[in-house]
Amino acid sequence: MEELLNELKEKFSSVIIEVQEKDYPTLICKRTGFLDLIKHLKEEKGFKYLIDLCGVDYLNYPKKNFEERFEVVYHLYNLDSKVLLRLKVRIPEEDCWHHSVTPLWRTADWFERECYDMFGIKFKGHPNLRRVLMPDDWEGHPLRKDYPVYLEEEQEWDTYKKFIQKYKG
Amino acid sequence: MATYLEINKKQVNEEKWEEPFYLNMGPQHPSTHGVLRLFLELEGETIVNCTPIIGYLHRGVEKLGENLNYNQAIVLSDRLDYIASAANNTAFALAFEKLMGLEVPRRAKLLRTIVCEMARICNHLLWLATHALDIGAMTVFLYCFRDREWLLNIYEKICGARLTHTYVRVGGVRQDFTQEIIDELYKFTEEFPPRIYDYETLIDVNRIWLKRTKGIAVVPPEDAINLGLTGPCLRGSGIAYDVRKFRPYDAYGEVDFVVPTGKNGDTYDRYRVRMEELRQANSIIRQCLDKLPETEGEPVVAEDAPDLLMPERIKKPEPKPVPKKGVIFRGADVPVVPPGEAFAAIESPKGELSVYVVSDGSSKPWRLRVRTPSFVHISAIPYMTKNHMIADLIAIIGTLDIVLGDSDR
Amino acid sequence: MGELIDKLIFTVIAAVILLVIALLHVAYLTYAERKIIARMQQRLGPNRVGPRGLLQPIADMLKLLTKEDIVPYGVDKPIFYIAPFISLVCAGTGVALIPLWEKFVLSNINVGLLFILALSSLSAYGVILSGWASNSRYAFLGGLRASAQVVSYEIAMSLALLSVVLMAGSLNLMDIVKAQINSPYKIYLIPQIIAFFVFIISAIAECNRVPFDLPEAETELVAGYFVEYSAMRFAIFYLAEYFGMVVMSALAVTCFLGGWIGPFEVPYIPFFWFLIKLYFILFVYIWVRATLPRYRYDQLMGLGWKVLIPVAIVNLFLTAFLKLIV
Amino acid sequence: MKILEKALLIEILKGLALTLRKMLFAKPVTIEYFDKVRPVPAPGFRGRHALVRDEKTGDTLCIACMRCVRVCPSKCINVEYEVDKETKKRKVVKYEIDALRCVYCGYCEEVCPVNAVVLTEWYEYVGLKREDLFFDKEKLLKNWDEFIATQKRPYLNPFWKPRGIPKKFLPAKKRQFTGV
Repeated sequence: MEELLNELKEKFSSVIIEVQEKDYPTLICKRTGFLDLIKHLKEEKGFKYLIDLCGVDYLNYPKKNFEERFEVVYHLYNLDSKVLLRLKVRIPEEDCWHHSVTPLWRTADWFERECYDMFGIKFKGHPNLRRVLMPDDWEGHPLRKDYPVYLEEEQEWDTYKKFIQKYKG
Repeated sequence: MATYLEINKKQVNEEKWEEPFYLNMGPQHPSTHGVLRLFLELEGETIVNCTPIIGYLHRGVEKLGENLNYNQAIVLSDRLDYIASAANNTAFALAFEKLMGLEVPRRAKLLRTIVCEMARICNHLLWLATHALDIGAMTVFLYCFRDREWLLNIYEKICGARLTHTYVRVGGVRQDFTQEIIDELYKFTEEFPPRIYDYETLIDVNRIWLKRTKGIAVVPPEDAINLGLTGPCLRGSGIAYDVRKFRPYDAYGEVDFVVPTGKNGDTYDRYRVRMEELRQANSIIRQCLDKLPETEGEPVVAEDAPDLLMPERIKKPEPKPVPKKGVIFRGADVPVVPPGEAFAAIESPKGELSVYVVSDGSSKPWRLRVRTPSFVHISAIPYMTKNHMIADLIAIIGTLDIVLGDSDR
Repeated sequence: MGELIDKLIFTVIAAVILLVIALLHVAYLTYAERKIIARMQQRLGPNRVGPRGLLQPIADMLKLLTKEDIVPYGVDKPIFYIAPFISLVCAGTGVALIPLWEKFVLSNINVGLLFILALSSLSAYGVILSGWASNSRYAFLGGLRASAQVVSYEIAMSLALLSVVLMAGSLNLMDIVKAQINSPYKIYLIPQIIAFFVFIISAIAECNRVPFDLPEAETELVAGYFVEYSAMRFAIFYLAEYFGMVVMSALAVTCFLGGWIGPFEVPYIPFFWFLIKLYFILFVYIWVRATLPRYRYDQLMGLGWKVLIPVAIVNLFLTAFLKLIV
Repeated sequence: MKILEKALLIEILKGLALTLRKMLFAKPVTIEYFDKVRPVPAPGFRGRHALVRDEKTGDTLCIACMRCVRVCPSKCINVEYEVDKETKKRKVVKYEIDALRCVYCGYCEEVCPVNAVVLTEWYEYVGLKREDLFFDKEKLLKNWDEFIATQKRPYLNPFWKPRGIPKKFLPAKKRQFTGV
C-alpha cells in the first residue's frame, strides 16, 4: 500500500498534488496528465474495476482549502490485492471540463453522462455526452448547490408549461 | 442516437425497402420491469441497435438527501431498490456510521445481517418469479410469490412494514427481535430449501428453459469488469468478487458461506448463481440466528448514536460565567457530524451498492452519492443485446435483475 | 321437395344445437382454464360471479360485448373489422365435420380431414390480416410470427394425419373412426403413437398456445397480433382461439383415440366417451400451459422443421411399409 | 440413456407431475379477502394516522413540541399552537397530516415525548377525494376512536417505546408509559 503510493508519487509527481490518508487512500490530482495516471493504474497496477465516478460541488463549502468549485471523484478497486483507491480531480467553474475515461472503462459511459447531467461538467472524449436522468430539454444542472430546491411558478420546466397550455387552452 | 421524431422524418424520406424497423419498447411494457424504455433498431427479429432511455422515475434522491438530515436520509434509501430496502438502509447507515465514527453493537450487526439476507431471498425470489414469467413459465411466478409472502409477513412483525422498512438506522437497528420472530425465522430456514427444489423441478433442466438461457448474452470476465457489472451478473462470468468477502461489513466476517460462481457467463449461469445464493442466504440466516443468544440483552443501538431529531447546530457551552436564566448555551458551534467524507459499499442483492457521503459539519450531508447496481447494469444492455432476438432481450432484462427505482434514483 | 325441406330443417336445427353446445364448451373452457391453472398455482381462481364463479364466462362475455369498440387511428379499416371474423369462422366451422357419434355428424363429406386442415390454415389469415391491419409494430411482428409458425406446423400436422389416412384408407372422418373400431387395437393411438405425439405438438402450435404462443407472447409483444383490438372484436379473437383448441382436440379424439367408442357402453349418453376423451386432451393443453416456458421464435421453427417433420415423414414411411406388407 | 431421457421428455414430465400434484393435493394459499378471513397485521404495523384521545380531557395529548414536524422526512405534518398566557403552556390549535404525502416511516411516533401521535394498525382506508386523506385534528381523533374500539386495552404501540433504544435515553414520560 505504502509502496504503491510512494511509487505513484515519484512517477507522477507532476500530476499528484497531495496524498491524503482518509478512510481510503486518496490521491488529489491535476487535470493535466490525469489520463496517464489512471491508465497506468488500470493497466500496470491492476486497478481494473471502477466502482464509482461522481461529481461534488464545493460552492460555499465551509473550511474549503482549495479554489476550484467542483471535484470529480473516482473510486478504483484492485480485485487481486483488495485495495481501494480514491482519486480526486478539482475542476474550476469557468473551465468546466474533464478528460473522459470511457475509452478505458465502458462503465464510465453512463457515470460521466450522469455527472454532466447533474453538474454540467463536460467530459472531453466521451462519445455520446447527453443527459441521462433528466429530460433532454431540461435547463440547469440539478445537483449544483446554487440550483434552487424550491421552484417558483415561473421557473417551471418549459415542456411542462407547454403541455399545460396545450391542454388548458 | 437521433430522437424519435427525427427518425420518423427519415422514414418518410427514404426509400421504403431500405428503412430499418424501429421498435419503441416501453416505458409501458409488461416485461421491462418498470419504466425502462428501450429504443430498438431491428432487422427482422434481430436487434441491431438498442438504446436504453431511463429517467422516468427520477426523484432526485441525491438532492433530497442534501436537504434532510442523516436519519431522514435513511428513509429515502427505502425507495431506491424497493424490493430489498433493508440492504439499502444498511448501505446508507454504514456510510454514515463511518463518517461519525460509530461502533455498532454486535447484536445489531447480527440483526442487520439477518435482515439483509432476508432481503436477498426476497429479491431473488422476485427476480426468479419475473424472469421465469418473462420466459413464459407462469407457475414459478406464483410459487415464488407464495414464499416471498412469508418473508414479508416476518418483516411486518419485525418493523411494522412490508416493503419500506426503515429498519436499519444510524448506529444500529430500530428494535430488537422478539422470541416469536426468531422462532418463525427458524421455521422458515428449515422449510425453505425444499421449496427451492420445486422451482428447480419446473425450470432447471427443462429443455425449453435451457434453450432460452444457455448461450444467451454471454459476457466474458474481462468485459464484465469493464462494464462494471457486479453481484450475480459478475459472478456468473466466473469472477468471485463479493463485497461480503472482500471488505466484510456487519457480521459477514464471522459467518461461513460460499460465493458461487458460473463458468460461461451466460444467462443460465447467472440463474444458477442466484439459485445457489438463495441457499447460501438461508444458511447465513441460520448461522446468525444461532449466534443471537450469545448477545442476549445487548443494546441494538450504539450509545452515542445520533438522535432521530438531529439538532441543526450544537453550541459548545462555555464553563464560565454561569448563563443567565433563559439563555442555555453560548459559544462557538461544534460540528454535529465531523466534517469529512466516507465511502461504504455493500453487496446488495442486485450487486454492489456504494454510498459516498461528504459532510460539512452540519446535520445534513453536503453530498450524498449513491452508486446503484441497476444503473450500471442497464448501461450494459446495448452490449449484451447485440445480435440477439427480441425474445432474448426479455431474458436479458430479466437476468440483469433491474429495478428502475434503483437506477433512476 | 318435401324431403329436401325436411333435411334442411333438420340440418339447421342440428347446426344450431351444435353451435350452442360448442359455444358453451368454449365459454366454459376459459373458466376451466382459469380454475385449473389457479389450482395448480395454489390460488383460488375466479369465484365471485355465481356459485364458485360458475357464471364468470357469461359475465366476461357481457362485459366485453358492452364495452366501447376502439378503432385506432391509422388502421386499415375493412381488414381490421373483418379479421377477427375470419379467425372465428374458420376455427368454428370445423365442428360441423366431427362425428360425435355413429349417427350424429352434421356434414359427412368425403374429404373431411382435408377440409379441416384447410380451415385451420385459413384461420391463420385472421391472425396475419389483423397484425397487418393494426398498423402497430407489435401487431405486425405478431402477424409475421403467426404466418411463419402456421406454415411450418401445418406440414408436420398434415404428415402426422396422413399416416392415419393411410391406415384407415379414407379421408372421411366417419370412416376413419369406423376403421379404428375394426382395427386390432381399437384405437390408432397404439400403432400411431409417434404420429399422435407430433400431432398434439403441432396442434398446440397451431392454436398458438404455450409453449408456442409466440404470435401473442405477452411478455415480448404485449399481446401480439390483437394488441390494438378491444371489446367485441377482442372477445372474438379469444373465442376463435378456444374454438380452435376444441376442434383440434376433437380431431385428435377422432383420428387417434377412436371417437365415440369406449370400454363399455354408457346408456342414454352416446357422446360420453367422446366427451371424456375431448376433456382430457383439453386438460392437457391447460396443464402444459401451467408448466412450460415459452420457446423462442427461431427455436420454434427449428423444432418444427428439424424434428417434427422428419419424425412425421419417417413415421409415414414406416406406416406405408407396414401397410404394404400386411 | 441420455438420448432416451431426452426422447421421452423425462424432465418435462417431471414438471407436469409437479403441477398435477399441486393441483390435486395442495391447498390454495390465497384467501378470500374480506369474505372469510381478514388478515390482522402484526402489532406495530404502520397504517392510518391517529391522535391519541386523552380520556380525562377528551382532547389530544399533544403538547405542540413540534418534534414530529421537524423529524418528518416528507414534511407532511403541520402543527399550529397558541401559548396560554397564564400557565405558559402550549395548546394545539391545528394538527394536520397529509396522508398522501406521508411515507409511513414512523419517525413521528418515535420522537413524540408524550405518545400522542400514532400510526395505527388500521390499513384498509380509502378516500374518494384528495381531501378525504387530508386528516385534521378532528379526523385524527376520530381515527383513534375507530381504531381503539377494535383493540384490547391497554394498548401499547411497540414504536412508542422502540425496543432498540435503551431506557435511559427515553424521556421520563415515555419510560413510565404503560399504554392507553
